[in-house]
Amino acid sequence: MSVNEVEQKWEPKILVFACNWCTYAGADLAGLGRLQYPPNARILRVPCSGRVNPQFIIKAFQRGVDGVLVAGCHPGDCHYTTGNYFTRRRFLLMRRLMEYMGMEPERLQNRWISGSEGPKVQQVITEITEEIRALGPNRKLRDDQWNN
Amino acid sequence: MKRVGVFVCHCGTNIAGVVDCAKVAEVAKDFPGVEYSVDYKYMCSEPGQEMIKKAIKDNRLDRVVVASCSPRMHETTFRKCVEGGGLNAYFVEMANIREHCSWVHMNEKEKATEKAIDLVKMAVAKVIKNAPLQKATIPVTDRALVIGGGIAGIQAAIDIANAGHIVDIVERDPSIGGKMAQIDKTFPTLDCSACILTPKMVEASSHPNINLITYSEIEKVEGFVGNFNVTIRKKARSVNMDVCTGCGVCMEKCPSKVDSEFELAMSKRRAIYTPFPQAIPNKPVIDRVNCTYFKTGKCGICQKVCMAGAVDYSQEDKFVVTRYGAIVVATGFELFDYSVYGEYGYGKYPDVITGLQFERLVNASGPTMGKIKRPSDHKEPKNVVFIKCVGSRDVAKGKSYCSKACCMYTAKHATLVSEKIKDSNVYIFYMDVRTAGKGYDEFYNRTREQYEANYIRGRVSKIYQKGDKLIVRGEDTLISRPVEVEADLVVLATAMVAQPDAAKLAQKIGIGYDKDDLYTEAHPKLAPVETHTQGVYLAGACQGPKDIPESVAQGSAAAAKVCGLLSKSEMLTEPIVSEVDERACAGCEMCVPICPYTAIEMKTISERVHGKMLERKVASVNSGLCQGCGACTVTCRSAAINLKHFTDEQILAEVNALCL
Amino acid sequence: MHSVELSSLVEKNQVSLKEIVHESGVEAKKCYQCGKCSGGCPVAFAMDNTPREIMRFLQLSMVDEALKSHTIWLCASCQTCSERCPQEVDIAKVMESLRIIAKQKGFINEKKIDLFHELFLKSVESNGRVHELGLILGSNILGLQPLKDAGYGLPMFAKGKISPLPHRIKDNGEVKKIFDNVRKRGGKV
Amino acid sequence: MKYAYFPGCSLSSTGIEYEMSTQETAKALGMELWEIPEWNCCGASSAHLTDHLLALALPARNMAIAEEAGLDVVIPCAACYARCKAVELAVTESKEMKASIEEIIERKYEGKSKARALLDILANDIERAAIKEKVSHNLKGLKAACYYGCLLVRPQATGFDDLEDPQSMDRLLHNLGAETVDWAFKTECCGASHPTTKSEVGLKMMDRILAAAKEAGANCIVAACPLCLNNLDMRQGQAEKEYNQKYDLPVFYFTELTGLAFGVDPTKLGLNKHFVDAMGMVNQVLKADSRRGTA
Repeated sequence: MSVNEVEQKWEPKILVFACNWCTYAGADLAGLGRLQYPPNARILRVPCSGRVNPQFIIKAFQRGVDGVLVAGCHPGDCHYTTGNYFTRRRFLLMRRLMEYMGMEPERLQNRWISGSEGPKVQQVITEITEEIRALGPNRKLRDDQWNN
Repeated sequence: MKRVGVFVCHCGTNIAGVVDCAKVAEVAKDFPGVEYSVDYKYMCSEPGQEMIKKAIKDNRLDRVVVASCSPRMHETTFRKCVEGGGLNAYFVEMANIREHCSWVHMNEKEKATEKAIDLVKMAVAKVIKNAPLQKATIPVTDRALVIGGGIAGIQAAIDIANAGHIVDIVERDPSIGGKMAQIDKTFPTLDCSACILTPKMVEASSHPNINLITYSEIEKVEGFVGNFNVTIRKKARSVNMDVCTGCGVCMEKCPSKVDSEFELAMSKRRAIYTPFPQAIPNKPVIDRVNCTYFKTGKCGICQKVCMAGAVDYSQEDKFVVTRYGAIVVATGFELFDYSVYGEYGYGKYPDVITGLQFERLVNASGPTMGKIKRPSDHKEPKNVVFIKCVGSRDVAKGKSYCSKACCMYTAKHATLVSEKIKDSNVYIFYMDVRTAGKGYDEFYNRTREQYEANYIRGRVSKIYQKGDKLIVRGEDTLISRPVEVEADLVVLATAMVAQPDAAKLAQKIGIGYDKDDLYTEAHPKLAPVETHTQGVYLAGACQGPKDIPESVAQGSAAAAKVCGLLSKSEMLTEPIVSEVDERACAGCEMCVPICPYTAIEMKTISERVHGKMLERKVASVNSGLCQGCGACTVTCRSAAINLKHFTDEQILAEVNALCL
Repeated sequence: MHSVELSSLVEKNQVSLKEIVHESGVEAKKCYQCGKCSGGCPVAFAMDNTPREIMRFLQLSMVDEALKSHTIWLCASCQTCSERCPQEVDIAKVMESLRIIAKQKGFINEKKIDLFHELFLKSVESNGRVHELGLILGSNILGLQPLKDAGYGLPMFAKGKISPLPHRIKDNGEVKKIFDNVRKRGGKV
Repeated sequence: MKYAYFPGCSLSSTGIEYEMSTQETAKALGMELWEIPEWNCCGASSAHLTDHLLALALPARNMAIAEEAGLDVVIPCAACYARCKAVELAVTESKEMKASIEEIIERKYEGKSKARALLDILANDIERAAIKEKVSHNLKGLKAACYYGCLLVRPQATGFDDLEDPQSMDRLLHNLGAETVDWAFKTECCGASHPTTKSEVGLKMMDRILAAAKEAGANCIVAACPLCLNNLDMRQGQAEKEYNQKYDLPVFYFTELTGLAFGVDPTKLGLNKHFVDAMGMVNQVLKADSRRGTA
C-alpha cells in the first residue's frame, strides 16, 4: 500500500511500562470505574518503574512504537522505597539522549500514578495519545523504516 | 520449541460484550509457539480450570496464557491451576483484557479486539521465556527480640511469650519500665501509673519465656527475616547479678552522690544504684563515670559492705550474638530540650519545669514525697501556669508535629494541682485542645468545670523572673488582649521526640526513619506496625508520639505479627528475586549501593583460568533479603544480574511481540 | 457589632491581597493564629488590633480592616514577633508593607507618625542627612503640638546636641538621584 | 586595624557623646577610623516604612564608597548598623537585588565590604587581654543593666548576638571591672520614635524598661544606640513624672564607659552632656578606684 494510505490508517501505538504496585493497580481501578480512554496504549507490567531498563525503551522505538510512557508510584511512595528516584533520573537522561539522536523527546513520557488514581490513568493516557498523534508516526528509530 | 496454550475468557459479557473473544482465540493460533487456543465463558470457574488442565495433558502444553482479568485478581488462581495440570506454577502468564481493555474501550469493539490480540501476543512471547521457579523455604528461628523495655516493649514481649515463643527484652537502662515508670497517674482514669505498670514488669521478669537483658545495647544486626544475627553489648554492671541479693546496703553506704536521671535531677542517687525502688531487676549497677573507685582507685566501700560479695570492679562489657526470627523495635521517645527557647529563659529559671518533672513532683515516692513544691525555694506554688506545645507544632524552633499526649496529661496535671493545693489557680495556655479518645474530652471538660482550670487560648511569648514570681506573657486570642500571669511555677508540656540515637539504631537494623528520626511504618494505614524490612516490627512512641493505651495496643499488634511469623518453623520466600551470573559479573559493585534492602554483597570466588586457580569478587544476592524490585538489573554494566520472572529477555520479548 | 459577609470579600480583595503578598513576601495563611506575636509585642497595649488580628484580617480577605487599623502605624518594627513566630511568618514585614500600601491608598490613621517619617525622608532627600532639630520641631509644629518637647530644645542646644542648622553633605546630587531612581522604579517615596 | 567609619546622623547631634567617646575609645585601642566622605543618612527608622528598595539603597551608597576603599565599615549606631547589614546581606544573597541596587545608587556594591557594629568589634574581635591591659580605672561599683535594644540582635540575620539574652556588652563591661545585672528586658523595644511622635505610647514602653532595670538592682543602664539613649536618658524625667516613679538611672553609651576605664577625661567623652546626671556616678567610681589604687 502507498505511504499515504499508511498515513491515513495510522494510529499511534503506545507502550506503557506500569509498576505493579501503583500504576498497574491504578489502571485496574480505571477499569473497575469503566473510565473510557483511547485504545492505543498497551500496558506492560513490571515490578517497579526502576526495573525499566532504557534498553527496553530504545528497543520499543526501534520496533516502531510511537510513544513510551514509564509510570510508577509517586516519589516517596515507591513500594521499594527508592526505585522511582532512579526512574526519574534515567528519564531525564533518556530525553537528553533522544534530543541528541534527533528524535522528539516528547515521545518518552514519565508519570507518577498511584493505585488510587484511576481517573489519572484515564487522563494521562488520553492526553499522551493525543500528544503522540500530533507528533505523527515514529520514523526516526524504527528499524523497518526502509522496508515497503 | 515450547508448546503454548491460550485460553481466552469471556467473563460472562464483561469481556465478550466488547472483545470478540472467538476471534482473539482464532488469531492466537498463528502466534509462534501456540499449539492450542480456545475461548470460554468463565476461565476461573471450576470447569474452566478443568478445561485448562485437560488441555495441558491432551496437547502436551508446557506453557499457558490466560487472557482474562487482572493478574492482581487471579494470577494465584491460575498458577495453582497449571500446577494441578502438572506444570510449574510460574509457567502461566495472564493477558489483562478486562480491566485494561474491554472495560475501558466499551464503545470501540474493533479496536478493543485488536488490543486484546496484542496483549495476548505479548503474554505468549513472555511465557515462552518463563523459567520454572520454586518457592524457596527458609528456616525461622523461634525466638523474638524486643528492643526497649518500656510499656510497649513489655506488652509485646508478654503477648509473644504467652503464645509460647521465647523472647529477649534488651533494655539500655539498668531497669525496665521506661517513661511510664516515671509517671504518677494516668489519664483519663487517674489510676496510679506504677500500680498498673509494676505488675506487668513483674510478669515480664518472671515469665518462663522472657529473658530480661538490661543495661545492654544493640551493637550489630545481620541476616534477614527469620534469621537475624544480633550482637548485644552487655555493659559491665560491676555487680554480679547471680549472687547479688538486692539488699541495697551498698547504695546506702556509697559516698558519691549524683543527680538522679529517674528523678530528672530533682534529687540525688548514689554511684552504685538502682534507678528507682521498684526497679526490675532490683539489683544495682555502678555508674563508673561518677564512682570514686573508678575515678581515683580509692574507696571500694560497696565491695566491703556487700555480704554476698557481688560487687566486681573487674567486670567488662560482654558481647553476645543471638539468632532471632523477628525483632520488635520499641525504643520509645525522649523529651524535647526546651532550653532552645530564649524567650522562656533558656532553662535558667529553676521554677520552669517540664511535665515529666511535674510527674515526679506529685509522685508519692518522688523527691518531694508527693507534695508539690517548686524547685527554687521548696514553697508550695499558688499560681501554676501550664504551657502546651513547647517544641511541638513549632517549625521555627521545634518539631512540626503534634505530640498528641500533652493536651491530656496537661489536663491531668491541672486536676492534680487543684486536688493537692487548696485555693490554687491554674492557667493553661493552649493553641488547640486535642482530646480525641475514649473518655478524653469528658476529662478535659471536668478539668475546666469541676477543677476550674483557666484555659487561655494563646501561645506564651515570654517568661521572665520578677522577684520570686515568674511573669508569663501571652495573648488571650479569644479576647484579643495581651495577658500576663504572675506564676509561682510554670510547667512546660515539652514535645515527644525520637531518642537521640534513633537514627543510628535504624541504620544498624536497616529500617527507615523520617526527618524527625521517628521510625517509618510499612504503610501508614494498612501496615502500621510493620517496617519495610520483613521481620522487623514497631511498637510505641519510637514510631511517633503516642499515649499509653496506644503504645500498649501497638505492642500487642506487633506481637501478633511476630507470632504469625514464628508460628511456622519454615517460611516460603517469593522466588521472584535477582540472580547473578557469576561468569559475567565484573565485580564492579555498582549494584551494591542501589539495593534498598542491602541484599547484595560481594563474595570471593575462585575459578580455574588456564589451569591456574584465580580469585575474584562477584556480587551475590541474598534471596532472603531481596524483594525483587529489579533496580540492580538496570545498573549492571555487564548484564550479569537479572530479575527472575521479569528478565530482560522476557520483557524484551513482550516489547518485540507488540510490534510484530 | 455588624456581621461580616466573608464570601464576597474573597473576590473583592483578590488584587490587593496579591499586592500585600508581593510587597511583603509573606503568605498570611501560614499563620496559625497562636498569638505569640501579640503576647510579646511591646506596643500591643496601645493597639486597636493585635498583630495576630491583622494576620487574621488578611486570612479572611478583610483588607480594609487591616489597612485602616492603627496597629500598622504603632508597630515599632522591633521584629520581636517575627523572630518568635513558630511558623516563621515575618509579621513585622507585613506591618511595614501594610503601612506602605495604606499610605498609597490614603488610609493614614496616625497622622503624627506618618508626618515624622515624611519629614525624616524629606530632610534626607534635601540635605543627604537628617536634621534632628528640624525633624523634632517640624513634626511637633505640623503635628499641632508646637510646645511638645520644647522643654528639651534649650538644654539640647546648650549641650551641643543639636545645631540650629542642618548638616548638609556638599555634593548631594547622588542622594537625590537615589530617590529619583527609586521613584522611576515605581517606588513609593 | 583600619575601618571605614559611618557615624550616622545622630552622632553629629543628639548622640554627640557617642561620637566623642567612640573616637576616644578607638584612639585608645589603636583603631583607625576613616570617616566615609560625604556619607548620607541610612534612612533608618523611616525609609523601610516607606519603600523597601529605598531602605536598601540609602545605606548601599555608603557601603559602596567603603568598598571602593576596600574597608569594612564600623558603625556605632544600632539602627544604622541594622540597615547597613541588611543591604550587605541583600546584595550577597540575590544577584537581582545587587543589580537593581547598583542601578539605583549608580555605583558598584558587591557586599565585599562588611557592616560591623562597634560593640561587636569591642566585645568579640578584640582580645579580652588587649582590653584589660588598657584599663587604668576599674569601673567597680557600676551595676549596669546592659540594654541592647532591638536592632543589634534582631532580625537574627543581621544581628550578631543572642536574640533573647545577648552577652557581648556584659562581657565587655566585666572586662572593664563593672558588674552587670541579669534582667529580662535587654532586647525589649524602647519605642524608637514613638516617644517623639506618640509619647503616651513611647513613654509607657520606656517606663517598663526603666522599671525592670531598677527591679533587677541596676544603678545605671548602658546602651548602644543613640535613639535608645535619648529615650531612656532625655525622657526619663518625663516618664518619672508620667508614672510618678523615681528611677534616676544614668544611661551610658558602652563607649563612654570603655573610654572612662581607659582613663580618658570624662568631659572628652561627653559624660557631662547627659540629661540624667552621669557625672555624679562617674566621679564616685573614679574616686573609689583611686582609693583602691592608693590603698
